[in-house]
Amino acid sequence: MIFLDQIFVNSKKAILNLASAFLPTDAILIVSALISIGAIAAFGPFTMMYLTWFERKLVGRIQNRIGPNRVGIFGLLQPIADGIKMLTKEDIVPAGADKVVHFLAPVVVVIPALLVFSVVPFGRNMVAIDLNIGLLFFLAVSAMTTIAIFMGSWASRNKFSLLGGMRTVAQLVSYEVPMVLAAVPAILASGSLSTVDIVEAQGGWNGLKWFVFTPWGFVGFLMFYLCGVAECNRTPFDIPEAESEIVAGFHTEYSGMKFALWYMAEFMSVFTISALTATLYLGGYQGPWLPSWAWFMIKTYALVFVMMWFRGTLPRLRVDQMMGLAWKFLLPLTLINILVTGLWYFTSGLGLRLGLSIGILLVSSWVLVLFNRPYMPEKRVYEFAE
Amino acid sequence: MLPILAKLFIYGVLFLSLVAALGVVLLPNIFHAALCLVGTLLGIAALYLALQAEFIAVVQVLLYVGAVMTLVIFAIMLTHRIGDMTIPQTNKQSLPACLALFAFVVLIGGLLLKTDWSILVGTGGSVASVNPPVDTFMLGKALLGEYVFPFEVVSVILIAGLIGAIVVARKD
Amino acid sequence: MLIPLEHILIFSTLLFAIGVYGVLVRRNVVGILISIELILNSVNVNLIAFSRSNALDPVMGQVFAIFVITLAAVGATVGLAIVLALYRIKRTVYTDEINLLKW
Amino acid sequence: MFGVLRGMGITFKNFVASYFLPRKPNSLETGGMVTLQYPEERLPEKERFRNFPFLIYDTKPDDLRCVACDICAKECPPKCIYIVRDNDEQGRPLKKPKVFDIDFTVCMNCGICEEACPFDAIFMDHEFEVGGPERQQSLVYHMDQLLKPATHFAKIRPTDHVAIEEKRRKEAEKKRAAAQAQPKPPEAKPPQA
Repeated sequence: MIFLDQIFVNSKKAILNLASAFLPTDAILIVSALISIGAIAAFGPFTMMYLTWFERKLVGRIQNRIGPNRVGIFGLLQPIADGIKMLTKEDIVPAGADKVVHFLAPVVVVIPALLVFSVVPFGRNMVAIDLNIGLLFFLAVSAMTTIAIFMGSWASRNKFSLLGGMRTVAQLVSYEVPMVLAAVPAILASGSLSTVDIVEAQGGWNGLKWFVFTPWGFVGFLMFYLCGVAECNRTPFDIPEAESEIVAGFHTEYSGMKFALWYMAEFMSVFTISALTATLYLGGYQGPWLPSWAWFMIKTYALVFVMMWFRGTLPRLRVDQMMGLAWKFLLPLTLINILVTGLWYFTSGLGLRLGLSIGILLVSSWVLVLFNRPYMPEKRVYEFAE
Repeated sequence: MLPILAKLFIYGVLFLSLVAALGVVLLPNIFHAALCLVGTLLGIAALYLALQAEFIAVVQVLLYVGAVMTLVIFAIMLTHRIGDMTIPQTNKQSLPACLALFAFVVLIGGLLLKTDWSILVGTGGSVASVNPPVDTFMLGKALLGEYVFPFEVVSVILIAGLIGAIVVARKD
Repeated sequence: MLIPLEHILIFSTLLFAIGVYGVLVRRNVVGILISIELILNSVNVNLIAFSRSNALDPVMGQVFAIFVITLAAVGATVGLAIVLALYRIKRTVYTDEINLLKW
Repeated sequence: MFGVLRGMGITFKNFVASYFLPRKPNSLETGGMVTLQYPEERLPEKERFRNFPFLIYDTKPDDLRCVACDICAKECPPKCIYIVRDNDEQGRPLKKPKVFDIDFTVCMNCGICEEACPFDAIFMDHEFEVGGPERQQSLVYHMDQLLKPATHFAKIRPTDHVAIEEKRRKEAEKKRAAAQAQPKPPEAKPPQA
């Protein structure tokens, strides 16, 4: 099992030994970095392509239709067909747009999506860079997508994309705060910001001591995942690119390869958000029997499945509901969750711990739900109509 | 061979940041100026990474690029009128400002290059010896240990600023 | 320290000079606020450079840098709130058109 | 909150069940997989489905029912029918069109020509896969392309075919009866002219 577990790491070491025969030692460092970068640069777009296929098949099956199955055996070549279509489509730039920013926006949106891969621990010692501020790096880099999306919407000089841009900034900023706070319990429990340490901290009970099995971990997992869904503008929160209301939101004026870049950024952030949620709360690559990277892939793709399952089921939130949920429900609940994590670590005895934390969490979420009663105008009384 | 590459990279980043800073000041289109500022901030964050101050680099990207620049862009969007392109963006006092600042830079630059920084530390060597890099653990302990009072005062200022901004910008 | 201290200090002086030039020359209030951000950043560069070159207690340098960042954020928030209120009343953002103390 | 979970449960059941549902081609009733592999599997067209018109002839392409009365050309809203009456050797007009063109790029399949035609000569076809390399020339159908046998009509529209044959047979008998009833009056008039 160890052999299978470390298969990628050993293969990289083998390549390095091979290269060290004729390269000076400095060059070895560069070669090893290049191998990791190459792996990520290949894995990123590849997983994006097959996530689009996976999503179309899944949402199709939910709606009693089969989904793409004509290109290739089970429609497996459909992403390649989409890619070619995107490449050959004419790239229209609106006359009023300011060219530089219009061209720059898709590039700037893909950079953070790819940067985040460097921090994700794919398997035991299979992380590109083990930054000791890994998680913070992820949050900082995903904050840059707000600027990129806004550049795209402002530069295309189009009412709909400007509307989309305004909604995106409102949504991303207001969901970033609860996201950071939802990640804090995992940091408290593992005592370090580095993603690898967080996963190692969930290693007990031969790989099953995940944070999600503790009450605060479960709440933190739900919060982080919900904010993650909002961060990449996915279904219950896809107000910025709502096809029915504002044509296509911020990427209305993009076609051809630029639109493909927007699409790639969105799907890569779907993957990285699920990967991070799995790392933080579902014990990243920790698991009893299978090799570490297999566990990581199973958990991540399970979370991606749930995100796409949302897309097949849930209707879109109104803007005020979306903002209300972020500020009036998620934020207070994550703060209380941090309090409960602290309590969890400073009280001894399982019964007291469980009772206390579950009690606080249930009461607080019930009170918050009470406070957030949606405003229902009272029914109008028609004196003369009856 | 690696340190030379790293030096080249850092000097390149510094030069690009200066060019972006000039862009912030000189570009007529205010939105492009804001984007150049984002470029400068990222360049400075790269400089912090070179100085092994990772936490500050990440906080800078998270706070400045994530929050402050979003705010600035919102303000630009709400106050931008299409007619703004034609109005000259700089007032008449650019020449005196240039001269004064040039004198300032020459003065301070000369001062910087002349002083021998090793005096500060009292040890020999041309370059001041180096402190160990500060990792987030030490920073956290300091923020809540030795500097807990300024930490609380800053949070009070933040709340005051928040409420002040809401009251000022509210449309009553 | 990959690069000598002087070069970083010169870089921050230049940044400071550009920021001050921006404040003096720009007519658009948001432009002035952006230049102030530039000045604050140059101060931060100095702080971090000195905190690394043991002229300063390393932790103090970084703690001050954090405080500078947060206060710059507060400054920007309140400044932009004033700009919005100003724009709503006077419909203009240009400093030389705002020359009455009371209107 | 629990409404969301119930909704998710339904879609998940739907997703899992979709692998066990029978694949019925025309599965318009609920439950079956609705996907139809178009070129291979096709939904049978409804009888009254109408697409581009066609001219009908009984036995040979020459004795077509159309008498070039030009009513359908006048009635056609987008004016996409063009008829030229045929003349015999002495130049007298014949009851047959020499040229009968329909421009398929203009025709909007409304079926008004079919209703307007008093001689049941033009009907709407079921054949919709019509294409051409150029924009106009190949899509202006001439008479020879439009002519189709009555058997084709019977195949695609059985009930209409029976009704029309019934009507035509009754008319033929009425005309034959009228012809036998008063063969004399026409000879009486010519001597005075």
